[in-house]
Amino acid sequence: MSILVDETTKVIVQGITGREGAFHTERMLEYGTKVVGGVSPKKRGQTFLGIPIFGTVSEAVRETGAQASCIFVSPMNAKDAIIEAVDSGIKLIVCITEGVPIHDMLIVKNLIREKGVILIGPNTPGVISPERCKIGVMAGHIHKRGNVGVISRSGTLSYEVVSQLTDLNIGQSTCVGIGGDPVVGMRFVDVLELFEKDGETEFIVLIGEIGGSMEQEAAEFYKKSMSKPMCAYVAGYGAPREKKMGHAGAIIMGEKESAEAKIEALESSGIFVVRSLAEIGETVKRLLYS
Amino acid sequence: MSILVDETTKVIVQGITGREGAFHTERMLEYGTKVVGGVSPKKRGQTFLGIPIFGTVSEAVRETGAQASCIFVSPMNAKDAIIEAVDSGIKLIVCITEGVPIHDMLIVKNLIREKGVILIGPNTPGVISPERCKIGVMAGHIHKRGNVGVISRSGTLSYEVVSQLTDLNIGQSTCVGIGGDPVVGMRFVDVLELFEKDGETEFIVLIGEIGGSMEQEAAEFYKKSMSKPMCAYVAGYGAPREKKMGHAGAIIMGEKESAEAKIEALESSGIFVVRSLAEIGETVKRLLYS
Amino acid sequence: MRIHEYQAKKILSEYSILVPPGFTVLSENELEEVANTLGFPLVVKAQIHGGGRGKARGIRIVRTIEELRSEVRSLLGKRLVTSQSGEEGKYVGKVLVETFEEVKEELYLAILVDRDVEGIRLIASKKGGVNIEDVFREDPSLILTELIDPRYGLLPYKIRRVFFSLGLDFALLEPFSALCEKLYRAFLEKECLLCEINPLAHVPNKGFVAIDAKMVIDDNALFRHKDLAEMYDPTQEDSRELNARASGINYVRLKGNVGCVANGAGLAMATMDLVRMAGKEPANFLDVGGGATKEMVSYGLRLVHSDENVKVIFVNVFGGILRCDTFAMGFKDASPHIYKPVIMRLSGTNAEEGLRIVKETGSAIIVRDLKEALEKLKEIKV
Amino acid sequence: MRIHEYQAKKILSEYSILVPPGFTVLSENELEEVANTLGFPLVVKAQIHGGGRGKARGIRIVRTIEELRSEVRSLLGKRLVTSQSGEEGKYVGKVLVETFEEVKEELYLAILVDRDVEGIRLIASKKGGVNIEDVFREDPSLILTELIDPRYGLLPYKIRRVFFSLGLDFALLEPFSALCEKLYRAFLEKECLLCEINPLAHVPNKGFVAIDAKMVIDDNALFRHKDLAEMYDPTQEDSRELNARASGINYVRLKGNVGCVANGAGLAMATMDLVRMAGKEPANFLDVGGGATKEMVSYGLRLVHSDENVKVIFVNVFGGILRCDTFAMGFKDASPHIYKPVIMRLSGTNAEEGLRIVKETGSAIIVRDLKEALEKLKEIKV
Repeated sequence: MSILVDETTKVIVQGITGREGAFHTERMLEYGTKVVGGVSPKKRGQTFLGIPIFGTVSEAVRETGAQASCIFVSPMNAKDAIIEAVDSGIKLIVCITEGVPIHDMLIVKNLIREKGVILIGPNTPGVISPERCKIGVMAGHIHKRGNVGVISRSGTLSYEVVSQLTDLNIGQSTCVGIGGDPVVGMRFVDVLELFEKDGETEFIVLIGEIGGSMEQEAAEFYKKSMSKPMCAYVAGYGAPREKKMGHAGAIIMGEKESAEAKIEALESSGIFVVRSLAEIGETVKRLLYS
Repeated sequence: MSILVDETTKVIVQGITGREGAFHTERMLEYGTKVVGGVSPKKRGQTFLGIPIFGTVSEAVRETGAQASCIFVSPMNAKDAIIEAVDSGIKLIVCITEGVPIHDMLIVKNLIREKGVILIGPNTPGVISPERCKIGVMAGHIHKRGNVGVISRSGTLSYEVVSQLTDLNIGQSTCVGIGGDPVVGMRFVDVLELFEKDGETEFIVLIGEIGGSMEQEAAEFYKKSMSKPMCAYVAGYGAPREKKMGHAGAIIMGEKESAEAKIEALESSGIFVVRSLAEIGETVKRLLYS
Repeated sequence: MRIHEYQAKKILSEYSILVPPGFTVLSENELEEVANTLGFPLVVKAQIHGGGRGKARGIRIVRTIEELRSEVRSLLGKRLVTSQSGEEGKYVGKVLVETFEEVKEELYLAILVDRDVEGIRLIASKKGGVNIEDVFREDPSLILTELIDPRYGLLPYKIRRVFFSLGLDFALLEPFSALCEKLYRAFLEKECLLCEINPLAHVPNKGFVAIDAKMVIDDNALFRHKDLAEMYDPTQEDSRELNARASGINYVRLKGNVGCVANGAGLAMATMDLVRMAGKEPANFLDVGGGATKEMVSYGLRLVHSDENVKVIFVNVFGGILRCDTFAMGFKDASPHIYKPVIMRLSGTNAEEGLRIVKETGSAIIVRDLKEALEKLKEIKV
Repeated sequence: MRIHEYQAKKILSEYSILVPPGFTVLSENELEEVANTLGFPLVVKAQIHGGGRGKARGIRIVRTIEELRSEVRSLLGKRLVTSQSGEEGKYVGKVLVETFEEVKEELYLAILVDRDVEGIRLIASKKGGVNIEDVFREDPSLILTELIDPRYGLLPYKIRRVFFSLGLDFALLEPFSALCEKLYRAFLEKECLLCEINPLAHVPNKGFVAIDAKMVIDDNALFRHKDLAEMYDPTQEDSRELNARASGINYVRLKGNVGCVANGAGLAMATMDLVRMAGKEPANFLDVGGGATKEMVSYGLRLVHSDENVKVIFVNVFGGILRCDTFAMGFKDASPHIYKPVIMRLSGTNAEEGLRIVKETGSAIIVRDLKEALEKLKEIKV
């Protein structure tokens, strides 16, 4: 097992003919992901790398039986693309697009909640169950199949962590980038819930950062509802207030949004917090085999 | 038992100080309904017939523990009043108001579905479980406690039918006026589902009319999911097309919306359809004791 | 509330949907100027509520000023009988004179409130220009629909779904989407029950043009649309129905000769049903309403009585909020004017007192219950 | 994106929310006319991004033309240092001169995107005129909030809930509701993250007046708001940060002396953390981005290098979409200009090739991994 995606997951790509969409569709296929169709209104009826291109998601779902979609459309079209996916019966949506307006996401988030669909992102590298399925833009080869679940708000940080794990011969069950925006689909707790239930996942690494309070939420959830060992890292210690640190969501708007406050919350829930990025791999190794 | 309301139901009245609201609050209290509070922003803090008046529904719910609300506000305020009730934790809303704009109701209906709250109406006489609780404007004294469930789109027609039943000493478990508008909260099927499950209800009378296709829906549901005996009456046989017959919802916009089409659907589902209003009481008596 | 084609087109124009250039004409004097401004060929369209104008010669193409004059003259101020107008026809108070657009393909586009699904529906068909219900009967696959959740609005993908099934050239996606969005905005902001463009044409070098337009507005929403309420045209309705409504009474005139009077819309319909059960035809639907005063009752009775077709009146009242004694007082007030036979059933609140008052007038055949009413209705010769 | 008070007030005015009459002044020449038009007393307000103006004498009441002149002169074209501006202060390019409103009670009203609940929040308090976070810390009961679901909008009952808790006179419910509805419309249509009126005053015979206003607009939404995008004021930002952004690089200047260069926002933050772990202070946050070219890399390195505070540069790159060899080429391009020590960690895609290129330049202390980087950072004297 793994969470969210596995070797049976059939995926379509919305925006398959754009630069990013085309490039990463090829990478996903190389990795073995079952990309069964693409959506691009303009190139409806054509094929791309042998994959049929449809004009609408509903058509794609009808013809291919896809359950998941990977979205590469422009920020102004992301809301429409996500809602189209929901409305067409897609159950897992991964939205790679960066720069989606937050008011659009507020609407989308309500729909997602109402319909019980899973959305990962936007502004995410995606999700990967190593050696089985990759939906997103992360480098596949740094991952290795195993028993550690990884959740992160940051793409590069998760690559860094995964790479440390793989170098130590520690594989991953599933790695989920929840996205760097203030409002995203799955939050930490949603992923934690799945990892807790997953038979394959034995240990969890959570990579947080400044901004919002998802880490506190995760800490609370961990204390109340989780039994698996877990460690965390929070980026942005000592970062200044009201300054956006790259990610739209990485901005400290109040005391509780600082890395310090988050680390305190995580530690007080019994989660081991790694202070140095250099030591995450080794920490996992130590905790996993102790 | 009964459905929807019983002697324990605590009710607030939204718009308690209006002419209609005040008059019917008094009637409900006389009937024994537990009216525990009223809402009227203007008269916040005052009392009416010994009942406290609140400025908001949330305040009223907090102070009285009410689960149900009876709405008498003006058509332009009905949407706000219904959503306020939902948002304040009210589980059963009876909206008496006639003339609510349909676009408002489309929004409300989506909310109701999303939140799983029960709405009766608008443009309804309300709901009554005889000798236990009455939320609405029907004359209480024509009702009698018993085992027949009554559902109707029309107020006066349900009074007529109930009165025929009571005259024949046949009591009612609960009588529900679902309202005469094109878009209403509970539809026939929603009420039928409750009657089917209700231990007290042994027989059901459904009173339909021209317009829409709720009767067809009910017929289908009856065939698939119901076991209790039932008879029906459909008003407006031979009515002209595209002419509104009093109720905003009583207008034939296509073949299937005619009384003829509805009667055919009901009969083909095995429901006895009474053609003459004069014979409903006797028909129920005959079927109930056969 | 129905509005006229020219009114609907004016609203569509406000949302920058293209309509053929044209003028609403109230008298022949304006025709020369209109013709000079627009040029020929022109189309003359009688402005009445309800369809079927084409076959009834309510829409005519003209190529000369003489033709224009004579066609306008033959319509303006007359009553036009169509398949939907009733035999008395509809009064033509205005004609719309428009540039005649030569179109190859006629499409259909509408947005409406669908009460069965309790939502908003976008409907399109490549088979426009005809009655959409006929198209649906003949080949439902020609009709494409999408449900719109008003909380999320009309999203682009819904339009694409419809568009692809229409089989239009891809280059038209953008203008078609823009058109749908404008129509949806009009539909929403004007609180319509129906916004229909039929036929819709794509005219090269112009774009999509609404050749004909129909709008139905929610009566219940008119309180917040003064501008729309002013579009109401009383000439398009039966004057009796109009007067009744002004008095707070729901009245619909029918073709039979048994006048009906009841309280409550449901009971009023059931009253008509009883008349039919007795083998007779109701002359009307009449609901005096739950909150009727004796004045309203009296007015309602006289209104029904005044219908020359009416031979007998069947009164069916179940007293509730309108008490039987109040009704009886209204009947008493009206009774000096009533000479046609009245079969009266009075039940419910204060029935005894009501019956006493009615008996005093001596103007009614009182029946105990609906069964007896039915018998009397069967007996009576009309 | 922050906008100035005068810009926010202009937007509020468009939604017919009252603001004090006033003029934005760019030079002293305009003052006499402004004073003649408005009359005294007036208030002079420095237009800078960020709060704390009051205590920093950025807001001054004046009663004569001489006072007005001297106060404007002392602000215009200067840099104002406030508790939030940083020590270098913020440039005052414009001052707002407004009628001074004598108000008894200062309220607080705001609508914002609340990311924790992923919704929109209406916030009101009878304790306005001060920092709302302080109010919250001292007595949270003074702050009233309601969540707004954008699918259903700001409904009247939500406003009533807030209103009753404010303890205002009932007669103010209607104007307060109207104000909230206008503010919500502005918030929604301008796609704000925050619309704040603080203080909000109720002025008899006028109504509710926005004495001060703050608006933050979603950067990601600016593509559909050209008018708002034009309100951007580059003078309010660090010029280095600005230039970096123009080159597609995320750069935030900090106070330390270890320059940081990384790819990816998360890794850039973590890189700063490592510097702190080593007992040093980062001089900046810098993310060259995932899709960086060698030109961008070169630019980023030179940018960090040009900061006079920077004594050493720590490069931390994990190659992915940005490959290590591309990064190294950028480093090579920049290396002739770089004389400060560079600690470099290069991992991930094409690391070997990248390291080879970097080694050739001879301008970097290459570390194998983050651990070694940490050690080197600890060792180095800055």
